[in-house]
Amino acid sequence: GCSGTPGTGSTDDGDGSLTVGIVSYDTTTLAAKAETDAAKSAMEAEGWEVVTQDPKGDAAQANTICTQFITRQVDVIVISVFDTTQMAQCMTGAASASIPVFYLAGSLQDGVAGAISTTVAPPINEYMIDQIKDLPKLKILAMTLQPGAPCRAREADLDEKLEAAGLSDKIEKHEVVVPGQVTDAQNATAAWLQANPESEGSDLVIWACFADPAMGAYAALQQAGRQVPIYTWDFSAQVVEPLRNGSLAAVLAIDSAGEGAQIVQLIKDHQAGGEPQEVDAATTVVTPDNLDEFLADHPEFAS
Amino acid sequence: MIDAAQPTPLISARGLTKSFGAVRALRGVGLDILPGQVHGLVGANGAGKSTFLNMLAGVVTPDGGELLVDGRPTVVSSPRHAADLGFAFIYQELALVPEFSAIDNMTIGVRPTTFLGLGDARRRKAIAREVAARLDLRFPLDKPVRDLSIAERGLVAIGRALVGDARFVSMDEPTASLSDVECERLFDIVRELTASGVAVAYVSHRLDEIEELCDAVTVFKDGQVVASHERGGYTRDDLVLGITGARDVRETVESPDAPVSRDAEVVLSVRGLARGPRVHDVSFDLRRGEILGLAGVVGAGRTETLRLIFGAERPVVGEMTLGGAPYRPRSVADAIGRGVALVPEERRSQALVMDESVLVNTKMGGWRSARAVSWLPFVADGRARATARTMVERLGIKTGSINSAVRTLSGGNQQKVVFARWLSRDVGIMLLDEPTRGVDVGARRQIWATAEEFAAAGGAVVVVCSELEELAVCHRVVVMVEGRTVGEIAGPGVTEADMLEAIYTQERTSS
Amino acid sequence: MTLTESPQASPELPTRSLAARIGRRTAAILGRYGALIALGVLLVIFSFASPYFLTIPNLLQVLNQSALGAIVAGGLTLVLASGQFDLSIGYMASLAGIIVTILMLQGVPIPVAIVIALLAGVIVGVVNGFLVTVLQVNALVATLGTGSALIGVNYFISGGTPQPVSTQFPEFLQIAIGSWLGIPKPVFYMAGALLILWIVLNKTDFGRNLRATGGNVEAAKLAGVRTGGVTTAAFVIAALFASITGVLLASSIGSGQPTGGDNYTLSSFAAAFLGSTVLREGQFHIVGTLVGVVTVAVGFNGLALVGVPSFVQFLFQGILLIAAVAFSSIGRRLSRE
Amino acid sequence: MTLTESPQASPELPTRSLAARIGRRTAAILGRYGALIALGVLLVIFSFASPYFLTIPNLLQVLNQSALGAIVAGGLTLVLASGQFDLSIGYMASLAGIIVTILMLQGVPIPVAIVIALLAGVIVGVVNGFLVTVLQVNALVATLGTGSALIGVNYFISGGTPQPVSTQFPEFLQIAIGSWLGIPKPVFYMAGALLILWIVLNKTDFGRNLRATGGNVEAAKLAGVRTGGVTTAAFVIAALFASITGVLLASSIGSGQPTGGDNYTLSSFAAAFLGSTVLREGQFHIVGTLVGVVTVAVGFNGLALVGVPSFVQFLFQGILLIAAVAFSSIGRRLSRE
Ligand SMILES: Nc1ncnc2c1ncn2[C@@H]1O[C@H](COP(=O)(O)OP(=O)(O)OP(=O)(O)O)[C@@H](O)[C@H]1O
Ligand SMILES: Nc1ncnc2c1ncn2[C@@H]1O[C@H](COP(=O)(O)OP(=O)(O)OP(=O)(O)O)[C@@H](O)[C@H]1O
Ligand SMILES: [Mg+2]
Ligand SMILES: [Mg+2]
Repeated sequence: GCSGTPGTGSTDDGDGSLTVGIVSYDTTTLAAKAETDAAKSAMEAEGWEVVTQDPKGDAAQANTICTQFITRQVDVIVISVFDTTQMAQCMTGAASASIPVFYLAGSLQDGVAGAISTTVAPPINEYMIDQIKDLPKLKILAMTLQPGAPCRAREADLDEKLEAAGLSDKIEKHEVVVPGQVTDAQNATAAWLQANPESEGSDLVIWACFADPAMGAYAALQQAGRQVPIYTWDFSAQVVEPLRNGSLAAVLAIDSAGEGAQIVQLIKDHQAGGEPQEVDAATTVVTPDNLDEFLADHPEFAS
Repeated sequence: MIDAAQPTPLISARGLTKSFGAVRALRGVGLDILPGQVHGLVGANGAGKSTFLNMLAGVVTPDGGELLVDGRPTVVSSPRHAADLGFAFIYQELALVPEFSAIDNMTIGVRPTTFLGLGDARRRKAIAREVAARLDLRFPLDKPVRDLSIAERGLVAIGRALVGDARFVSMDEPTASLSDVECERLFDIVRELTASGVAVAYVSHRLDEIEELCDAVTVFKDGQVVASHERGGYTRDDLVLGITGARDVRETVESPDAPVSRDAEVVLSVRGLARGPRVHDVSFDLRRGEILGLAGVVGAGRTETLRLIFGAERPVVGEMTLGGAPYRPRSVADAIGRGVALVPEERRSQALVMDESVLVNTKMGGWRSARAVSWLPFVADGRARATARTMVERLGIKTGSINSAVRTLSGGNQQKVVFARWLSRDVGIMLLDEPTRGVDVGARRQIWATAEEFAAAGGAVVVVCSELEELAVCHRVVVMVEGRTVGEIAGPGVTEADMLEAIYTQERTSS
Repeated sequence: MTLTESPQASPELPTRSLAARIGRRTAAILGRYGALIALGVLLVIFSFASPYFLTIPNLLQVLNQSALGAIVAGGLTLVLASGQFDLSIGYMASLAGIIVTILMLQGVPIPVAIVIALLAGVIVGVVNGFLVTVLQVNALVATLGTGSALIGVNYFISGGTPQPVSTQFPEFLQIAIGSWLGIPKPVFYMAGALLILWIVLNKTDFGRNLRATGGNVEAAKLAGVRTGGVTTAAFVIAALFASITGVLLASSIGSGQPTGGDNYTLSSFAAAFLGSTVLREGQFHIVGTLVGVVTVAVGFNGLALVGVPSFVQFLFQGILLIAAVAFSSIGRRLSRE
Repeated sequence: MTLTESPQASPELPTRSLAARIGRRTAAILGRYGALIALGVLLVIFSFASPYFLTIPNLLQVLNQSALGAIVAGGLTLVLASGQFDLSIGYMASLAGIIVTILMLQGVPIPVAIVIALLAGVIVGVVNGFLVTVLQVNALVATLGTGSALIGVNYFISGGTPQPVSTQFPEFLQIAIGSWLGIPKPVFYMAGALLILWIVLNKTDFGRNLRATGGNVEAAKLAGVRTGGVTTAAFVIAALFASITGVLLASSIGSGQPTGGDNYTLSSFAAAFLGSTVLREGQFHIVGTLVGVVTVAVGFNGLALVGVPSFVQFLFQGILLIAAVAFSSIGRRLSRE
């Protein structure tokens, strides 16, 4: 949703008030939604006017929305998840209209005024490898998603770290299908569990580059009555129970509220004439052990 | 006018009117249908006969006027309502479900007697078999009807009207797709029905059927009733006058004056043609200037033979020559390119795009010839319009303009549009499949005249017509029985009796 | 009258060679049983390719995996058999999943929440039926429209986020997760749903009227079938079964997903079309649809077991669909010649 | 012989009331111009709702936004006019986008890469045409199948990842990004493409044959139209224009996306069906399709300017589609009575 009042001018009245257009990614993707929501409320707290549009994960649509923001002469454009290689029309238009473009969950590339990186691959990958490196009959099922930039970076980091740990031959990959990622992951996991029956006594581990396939895998495990540790990203209310009962071994919590403050700061710095910069989002690796502590610190997740 | 001695009418119409947009299909129709009588309805194409019957069927609702059933004012609201009133219908357009068997088609409307109709199948089968026995149906009743011939499908449609105990049976051109044997069988059934007190409405363009069968005849013209007759109280001329409004229309077909010379060039020669279950061995020669008839009963393989010559199907066995050169059309376009044309059996589904204009239907398939510059793909519409106008004039097609949709034309005029298509292109041989089916007496005469003119101008015609007496136009008739040509009858002056004798002698020996 | 012999009528019958007749028979078999043969071939291949494939647990898993898809596709089969289309069923499944979970989260008792979710689906079905039969909008357009509108509705009522219920309502998860007699529960639901649909379509008066409507709507109407009512009923039944699937899906993944069921539209069409080549000639029927769903599920499962990349599944599904339908159409034509 | 007066034949003309005639006229207008009226109403509403709407840059933006969709939908219109369907066009657009970018990244000169990408589309079009006309597979199934297979192919050749070309090939971006005479380049491409398609469909003998085929394929064939060839050509043309769109899309977003064009399938169908209600009675035509695309784009743009949540756009598109088609169907019926 959006509270942009129709007809209110975008004219930059003085230095305080800005109009920001946010190109969100896909509101059904939890992490992306949390980020844009946080960014929006942080900006509105500054008294800025915020317009959000959802391209439902479609890059062409994202460019159209961005171009519309340019037509509407917003002061700042914020893009979630998409990266510059998918936003050429947007970047060209913004450049010629001198509108700065910021990336949420992206990286600092040519023409970008500032970016918050949420790829944050290492914490989970390192934690997982630490946990599994000594397992004798290790088998990893990795759920990947090539079209998503964060997922690609997480997978690349994992490949690199497994290589370093000499575990490259233990991994089997499944590219999840979007949309329908939850059921797809569920079916893939179920088949993988069949291929690795309990009787063989393998040490199974599931890695999912974002939360949805992890939830699908979790559903498959429940159906099969098996227990396999799952490592993934994007902490949210739906992972609390699986974490508590140990089905999820570790979930990376990205401090999306913090991201809101970060993006506001990036924009302010830029307005003040600062150089483009990339900052990492603050993160916590949540495991069954520190779950209660984490929830106490972040009451917004306790349902 | 109603005679006091007559029983009360089952159905009385009073001043019924109906318009379809600008077309005024009925303008005040009144008539009475009595129980135990066959009531004939005649009239030119588009006179409103079917529209009237469709009102009884609940398919069309009247704009004005009144309908009395058993003396009570009634608005038939739906086909279901009509069934509840005890009315049964044989529609002009075959209304069957192609995937359903004959049994299922005949019993679609039969109400279930059990909960949700569970376990009702046996009863349906019994009902259908009984009707099949009455009609003497000789084809499998459990095959999907799409695998049946058009004539067999017609019999299924008739069978459906006999399922259940109707008080009134409407038959809209039931014999259009039947041959004489089946017709006789149908007439017997009609007589049985009326003997048991059922009322029958009977529409036909074949006036001798009307004379033979009907106790009362109502003549429609332009949506109005122009005459009513009792059995025996009229002559053929009275009917023709009522239908056409003119006295000079000859209803019977005239024979050509002389045979085509044996020396005339053979333009098409067919030898040992065979394909599939319907065509086994067909051979004949066609000469320039000749109208050659193909006679046979329904299912004899005539339609299929014409389709083979036209390249719509490829023969499995056999040879053909066209103008002396070997002829083996790879496609319809190929056949047309070599000057062969077909006027197909079912004009609505096989020849016309009903929603398109007369112009478009005339030029269909021939737009290439309307190119402004022969090597550029752009059409010159002016030229096409001129052609269409010429054809409308030459064939006397009755239409508002060349831009009217052919849907709005009467059956006979629609058929003339199909002729216009071929006459405006360069064809030497016309294959006519049932060219006068469902066409009124006036238009029928014009269609035969067109064919004669075409032949006289150096063309050649092969014609299939189930109304054997119309084959009198032919110079020569080839007789087909069960997919084989069994012989020929030299004309002119071939009579129906000649052909029937040839067909049945052969049938008896072959079976 | 003179009946002369027609010129050179060749006396002998045009006999067909034995080879041609065998070919024709083979074609006929391929046409009728092509899809079943494909399924059989897949079963054999995968049995050799993976030792885990031909095990009871895995075969049960295949059935389990087919179950929800088969229920939607079964409902869709009725709409297809009535000669119409429904492009909105996937979105209806999503809708039911969201409604049931949101209501539960708002304290509505589970059975009531389920009933309301199914009712919502039924309402959409009635709307589809109304558009198609009363307003006479082409079914493709009408359901493309309701489908698009439902995407909006689903976003609106869910706020775009999944509605997790696994923590608070473990008993809701029990509906779809778990087994009876060692057989996953969804398999029972599938069996029940398809049995009901089969009886409705094949053994009742309504089913015959439905098929008549699909075969020739004009003829059915003239024979006294209330084609409008029958068509609307088909849309409602499809909507109901799609909604049931949506609820089961929410139960099996533990949350209502705003786009969770969207994929069922295409997969059901694929299954139903694949199934229309089974045994009968191009007609939609329940057994065929089941075969279609299971064939696709076997393919997916087997490919996953063998460890083939997932895009291969799409290639597989596409080629399977084309091959089955093409075979059946060629077979039918050759066998007619 | 008795020539009797028919009983109570009412001689006077059945006159209609003036009100009824006006109602009928209104209905006829709504039926013919409903979609155009809807577009007009949208334009007026948004002009009042947002000061940015009725500005030259914004209207150009609306056209720009319509451009790529209009090119695909225009091609699809030919397939629809020939009486067939093509559910694979969106995936073809994706395919072309991936092929052109991958080839560029492998050092193939840009023009050659474009030609190869378009050729690939043409091949898919030929396959569709072959399946439908030679193997006689139902077009919905055939293109559902090729579409599904293309998803797999697109994943396969791209490895699932976007193929970024924006940095290395700025000249490629120049194809779709930027303006001539102040008008965005895609608008010119759209105008050119639709003009060509309009001429092909309306002014050539091929177009006439195509429409005859769509009107009654059996009759067209028996009139000498090579219906198979015509239908195949329609599929190929649609494929070509979808591929052109795919290349333009890749140029405008700066990368080849494995699923970048997938959405065009549904949006083109919506536009073409919406357009089929414009002016002509339920026929598919180029001008109508353009109106359909623009109407949806205006709605999308206006709603975004007003700042409505995005789910409303789906509701809007769905309801617009249903309303336009329903209006047109009701209007047509009423005006006929
Ligand atoms: N549903 C309809 N829509 C528009 N016009 C119609 C419709 N039904 C009939 N008409 C028109 O009404 C007129 C009467 O048609 P009707 O079918 O009753 O004639 P008919 O006497 O049965 O002719 P035929 O002998 O050719 O069957 C014709 O001009 C016909 O075109
Ligand atoms: N290839 C075909 N496609 C469609 N219909 C066909 C085809 N071949 C034959 N038919 C139909 O099958 C029926 C039987 O054709 P056939 O040539 O055997 O009979 P016929 O002698 O023309 O008899 P009639 O046409 O009176 O039934 C015809 O009604 C014809 O329309
Ligand atoms: Mg009639
Ligand atoms: Mg025939």
